[in-house]
Amino acid sequence: MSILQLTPEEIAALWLSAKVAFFCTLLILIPGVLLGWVLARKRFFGKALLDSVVHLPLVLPPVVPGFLLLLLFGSQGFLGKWLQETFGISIAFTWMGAVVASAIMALPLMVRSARLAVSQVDRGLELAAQSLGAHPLRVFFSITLPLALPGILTGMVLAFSRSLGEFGATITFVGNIEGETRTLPLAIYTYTQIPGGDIPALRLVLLSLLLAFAALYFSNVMEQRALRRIGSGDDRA
Amino acid sequence: MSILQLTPEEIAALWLSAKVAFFCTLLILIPGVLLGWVLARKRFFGKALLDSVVHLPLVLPPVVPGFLLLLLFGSQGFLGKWLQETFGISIAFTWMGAVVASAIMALPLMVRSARLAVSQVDRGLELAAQSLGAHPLRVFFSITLPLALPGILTGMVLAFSRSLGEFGATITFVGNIEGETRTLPLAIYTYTQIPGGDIPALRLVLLSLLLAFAALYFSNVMEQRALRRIGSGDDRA
Amino acid sequence: MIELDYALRRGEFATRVNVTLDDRVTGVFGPSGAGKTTLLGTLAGLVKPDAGRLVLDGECLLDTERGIDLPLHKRRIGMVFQDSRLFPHLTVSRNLEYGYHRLPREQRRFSLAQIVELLELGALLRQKPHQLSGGQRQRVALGRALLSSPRLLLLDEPMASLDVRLKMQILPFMQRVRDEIDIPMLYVSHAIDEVLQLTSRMLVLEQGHVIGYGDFVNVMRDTQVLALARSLGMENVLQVELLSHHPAEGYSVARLGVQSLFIPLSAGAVGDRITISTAASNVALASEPVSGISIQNQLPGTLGQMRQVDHRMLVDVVLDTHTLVAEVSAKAIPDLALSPGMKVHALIKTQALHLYGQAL
Amino acid sequence: MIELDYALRRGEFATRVNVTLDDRVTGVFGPSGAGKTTLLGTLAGLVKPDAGRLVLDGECLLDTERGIDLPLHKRRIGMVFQDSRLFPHLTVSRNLEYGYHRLPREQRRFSLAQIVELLELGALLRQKPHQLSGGQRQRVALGRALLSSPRLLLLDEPMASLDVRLKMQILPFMQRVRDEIDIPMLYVSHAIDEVLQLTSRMLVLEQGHVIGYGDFVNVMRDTQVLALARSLGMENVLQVELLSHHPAEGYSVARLGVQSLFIPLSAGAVGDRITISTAASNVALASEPVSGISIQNQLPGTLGQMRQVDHRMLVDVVLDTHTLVAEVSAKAIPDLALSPGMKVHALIKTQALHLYGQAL
Amino acid sequence: EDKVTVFAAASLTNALADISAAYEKEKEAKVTQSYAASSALAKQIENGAPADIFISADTKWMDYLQDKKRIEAASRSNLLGNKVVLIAPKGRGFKVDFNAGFDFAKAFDGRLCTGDVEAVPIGIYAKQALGNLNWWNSVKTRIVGAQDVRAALAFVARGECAAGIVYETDAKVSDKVEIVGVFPQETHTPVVYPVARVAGAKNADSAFLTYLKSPFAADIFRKYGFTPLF
Ligand SMILES: Nc1ncnc2c1ncn2[C@@H]1O[C@H](COP(=O)(O)OP(=O)(O)OP(=O)(O)O)[C@@H](O)[C@H]1O
Ligand SMILES: Nc1ncnc2c1ncn2[C@@H]1O[C@H](COP(=O)(O)OP(=O)(O)OP(=O)(O)O)[C@@H](O)[C@H]1O
Ligand code: MOO
Ligand SMILES: [Mg+2]
Ligand SMILES: [Mg+2]
Repeated sequence: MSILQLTPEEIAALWLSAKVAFFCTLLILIPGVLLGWVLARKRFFGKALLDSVVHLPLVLPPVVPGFLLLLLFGSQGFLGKWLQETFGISIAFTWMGAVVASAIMALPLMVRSARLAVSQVDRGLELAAQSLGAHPLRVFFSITLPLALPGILTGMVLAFSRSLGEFGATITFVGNIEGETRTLPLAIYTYTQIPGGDIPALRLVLLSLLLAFAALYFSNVMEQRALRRIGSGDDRA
Repeated sequence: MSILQLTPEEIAALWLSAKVAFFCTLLILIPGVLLGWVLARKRFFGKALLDSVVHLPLVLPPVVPGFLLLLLFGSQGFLGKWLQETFGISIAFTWMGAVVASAIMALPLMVRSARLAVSQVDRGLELAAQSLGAHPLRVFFSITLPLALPGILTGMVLAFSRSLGEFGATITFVGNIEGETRTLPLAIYTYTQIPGGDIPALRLVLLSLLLAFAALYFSNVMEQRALRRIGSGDDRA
Repeated sequence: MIELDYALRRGEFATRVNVTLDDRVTGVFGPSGAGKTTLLGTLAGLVKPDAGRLVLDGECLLDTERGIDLPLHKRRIGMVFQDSRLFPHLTVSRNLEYGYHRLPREQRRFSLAQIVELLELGALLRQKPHQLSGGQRQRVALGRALLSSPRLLLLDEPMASLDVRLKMQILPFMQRVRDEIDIPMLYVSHAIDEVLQLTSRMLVLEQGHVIGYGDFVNVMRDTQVLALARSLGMENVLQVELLSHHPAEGYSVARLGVQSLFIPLSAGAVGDRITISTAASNVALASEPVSGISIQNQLPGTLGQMRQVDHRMLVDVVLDTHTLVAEVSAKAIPDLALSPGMKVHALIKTQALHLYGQAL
Repeated sequence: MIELDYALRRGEFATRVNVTLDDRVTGVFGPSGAGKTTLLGTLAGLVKPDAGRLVLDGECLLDTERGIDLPLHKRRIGMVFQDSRLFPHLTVSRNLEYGYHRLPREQRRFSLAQIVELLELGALLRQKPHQLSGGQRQRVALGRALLSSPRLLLLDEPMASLDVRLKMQILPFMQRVRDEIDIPMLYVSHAIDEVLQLTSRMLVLEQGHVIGYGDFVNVMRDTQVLALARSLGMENVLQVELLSHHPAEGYSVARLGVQSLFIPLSAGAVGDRITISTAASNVALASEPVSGISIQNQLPGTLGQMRQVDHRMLVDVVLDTHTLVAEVSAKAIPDLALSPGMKVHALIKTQALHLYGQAL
Repeated sequence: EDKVTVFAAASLTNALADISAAYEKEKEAKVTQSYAASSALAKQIENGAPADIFISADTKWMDYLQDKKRIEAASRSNLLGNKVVLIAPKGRGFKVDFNAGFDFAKAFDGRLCTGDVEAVPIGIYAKQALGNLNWWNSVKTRIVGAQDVRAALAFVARGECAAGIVYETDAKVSDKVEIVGVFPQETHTPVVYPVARVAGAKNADSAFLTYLKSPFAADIFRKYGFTPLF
């Protein structure tokens, strides 16, 4: 099974991908759910615009958001300068930059899922909770959020998966630096550029799949649990 | 506003992108909804595997699915040969191939959304419909499907958007042929490959956005209508 | 005929039912959580018992041993749910038509117009379920189930949230369904008198078990069942035979044992046996026959057992074939010198007798 | 005091309510679709009227003109919904605690244990709502609302799907809530006698409009309202004053005008005015006082109007201060030679009188 | 009507587009062009892409197809050459001596951008050159690989990288970078763009291939900074 014998570089890529995807999911969880909730429940001026902006990364070829991130977070960029001056950190060319790149690409998936889930939560229950004296904030955390959980999980799965597969924005924003930003897709890309790189590429593809399956399995278990909590499991009644 | 003055090639790319995204959405609508439904409602051997396979295109760098499509649908490929012999058509290097490429990339988004939507349809209503003598197939079309509509629309928006932004799989599978497979993302890429291409690239980015916004607007109108139909609009009660 | 034989355990709740229902209409009673909805659900196929066998008119619907499990939509069992379950995306009229317009013409037992008129749904036809009030929703659900012309109709507290006027209007229709169209029904309701308008046959459940099945009068003999009935003011439930009708004067005469009884005008045929009831509080006692009084029924009998229940004094009046329960004030006992064995007359106003099991 | 003044149009349905409720407990009646749920929803803040003003105990909850609209969670108005609305992801005990455990200790009016015991929820605490029967769900909803200790409690047919035993158990508790804790309530129910156990004050709605508000007795004078009441067997609703109690014998004596009336033992204090009712079918007529009979109340009066309603003969008996309605059989009229102006005695059994507005 | 399909490395986009336009006018023929990474194009041709002519950005992918007998070996020739240059953001140039003794690592602060050194042609040339100059070990941890040469150029133009290694053609057209120096020819294998006819090409006519080697085409290639090798 020498095809499964991993080189240290490949192990590093695997580990990096897992780390990036994990933090990407974590990073967009809260803003994603909040945006989803706002879009599902609120009416305000500029809602259509916000909705559109959220979808941007999905609509554009990944290189474009990657390039925009470079403009923003680069050493000359507005946010990049601010981060550098305030915290002394620079995320360009670091794994944190890879997290940001895939987070931007995955955000629309998270927001859309959360929005769908929230919009299907029974308003009547939220109102009932409020009539029991619960502040809307508490209602959100104690009623809306738990009931929207299956959808939020879906969003997280999509985000995690997208992050695992993200290539264009990442390489454009943070480059392809071994051990720092060379995630599995970048490593796979590298192999595909070399004649005869098919076999090692295939090995990395399998590795990606393994990681994705693990995440999927975990999320399915969580989802079943969430559905069972609200009593809409596989029961016949 | 000479920046908005489009060349005939750019108009062709715009039109092609719209066409590809439209047919991509159309192509995966039925399989996407069916897969979503199966994953939400059925229990069977191999469900976990199917679930994973559906997510593959999301997890892999787009070049990989593109390359696999090339292997399958190329003139040497299994499906390519079959199509050629049976129908005398070849989809590789045609706009139909671009549709297939972005369909594969968008499928997981469609399936996940549909799955989430179906799993939130009240089983009780489906059972009530059956008790009125409706065959499960009729129940699916008359009850499950309309109630899952907001989620299916979400899936369609995500699919359409993803198709508009799809680059890696498309260029790998069907190349970058003007008027045939050069969609907006590919045209943008082409501009980034040449000196001084930034301004026209930006123009195409804006064009992409316009197309995406139109699609989003349309879908939002549809979604509001669907939600109003089932009485969970923005009403306070 | 419905053969029910199933066992089911769900968490803390375990139910084991084995009974054969041989009536066109059966009332199902029992306290909250007794397993009534579960019983209906099992029949309809919504709930799958752990083990069991269900046979409806000779056709086996379910047999876990033989691996038979007829799918819901082939059972043709209509159900009106406690929580109406209207289709939220369809208008009222589409909801009503759902089980109807695919039905072969010869299987249709009502016309849409008929149901709409009867349930006063005309003004609601274009509404969506979320625009309906609770009572309106339940009426639509009832109409929808009826229009699907099932071979068995299961009703789960269908009128709990209807106002009295509507109840009064719908009940006769349910009676018509029972009499004319001959759809067998299982009717769950906490309002015994509501059910008694449809049938005197009932099934009483408690904690998942059948504690009584049969004619109301007989079922009521059971002490467990009686306790429930007492709290409903149904102490006296009698089967009588119609002797004559006097429409002009608005009464009928019925035979109770060897005695004649004036009852409100009945629609039954002479010779029919019908069920009547009255609360113990409607039965007065007199030591002698009383004249110059509007109370028509003065039945001679003997005082039987006397007992105090809470604050109430209940005394049995033993007639030749039946026993009546009268409630008297404690004060009346010394006043009338009541004691067991004493000869008394039981006085019951014609209007205080309720007739069941017939059209209003 | 609750000032309600609002107008609202929803599709075909238009409602316009302008009434000030000055009672601790008010019953809300009306046929299906009259706007009862809408009224409660408006108060709680679930429904936003097109225009209006709502004032609760001096605090303005809503004033569309002045742009005031107190958010739901600040209104502190508890509601028990027709469709229970339990939180599906929380266990029964978490549902109960939802409005409770965040409440400042001094605002808590019940303990969790108290409510659990009273509503018999002990065995259900760890269940999820989807595992409950319809009646169980409604009990939890009731407990949840009570535990949030609101300053106004809105009840929308809270007991429609409860069995009689539970109703009987819960009603006294509702009475305690009313008496001891002094939570004002609006109570929607189709069962008038259920409501009358809590209050004799009521608001009657029809097609979105208030057709009656005030004491049940007065409201009943309205012909529209009367029609509804009649169908409920509530023809006689009387206010009486308690004169004495005789616990050993199980009765009390009350004053009706200048006459004394034996009624079932009341928990009220001597001097209290309480409401009692009885159906016309419970009132018998005699030309002379009758002795040797268990009927304690024999009220002298004069025959008034006589009329036929459907198959029923209703006759007025004019007492010195009140008028009773008696139902007699058509046959009794020639038998007793009944005619207006004739002196008669109205006979009512002690046990046939229902007491309202007090603990059982 | 004549039809010819050209698959060419993406960096040739402008030049080939101009030449094709002229050819179309002159010969009343149709030139279909597809621009992508050489790797993608080679794989597509391997899988039966309807290409007549393939222009690769390096020899490796042309060799790959030749091994697979997917090109007509006889028709293969080196079409263009290019130079590998060291660049810096405009105004931040530094002095370099292209010999092994020079301490390249100290010559600049920050990162060195180029194409991916394993996969992207420019990156491979860069690695060779750095290796031959004995600079590789001291800077390899500071190298940022980009998806392609244009992306590497962008990194330098934005000032994210203090230095970059790109083709001369790219460096010349950006006014945000300056050329610090040209890597000596002997430090890397020559940069050549080989061209060949695809095996079994439907369009047997080599008119377009001939046209590509015409003086007119040479002028256009030169205009975009390439060195015609014919
Ligand atoms: N969202 C809505 N849109 C349109 N009409 C509505 C809406 N909600 C309620 N209605 C209508 O408002 C009227 C009053 O409804 P409401 O729920 O207040 O009645 P109700 O008195 O509580 O009746 P019930 O006793 O049957 O519960 C009904 O005719 C109903 O059809
Ligand atoms: N999915 C479930 N899981 C566990 N227990 C359940 C489930 N569904 C119902 N039960 C329990 O089964 C018992 C019977 O429920 P059922 O709905 O049949 O009662 P019911 O007789 O219809 O009562 P009600 O009159 O209150 O509607 C209840 O104790 C309930 O708690
Ligand atoms: O579509 Mo991409 O640019 O290969 O991630
Ligand atoms: Mg039930
Ligand atoms: Mg209501």
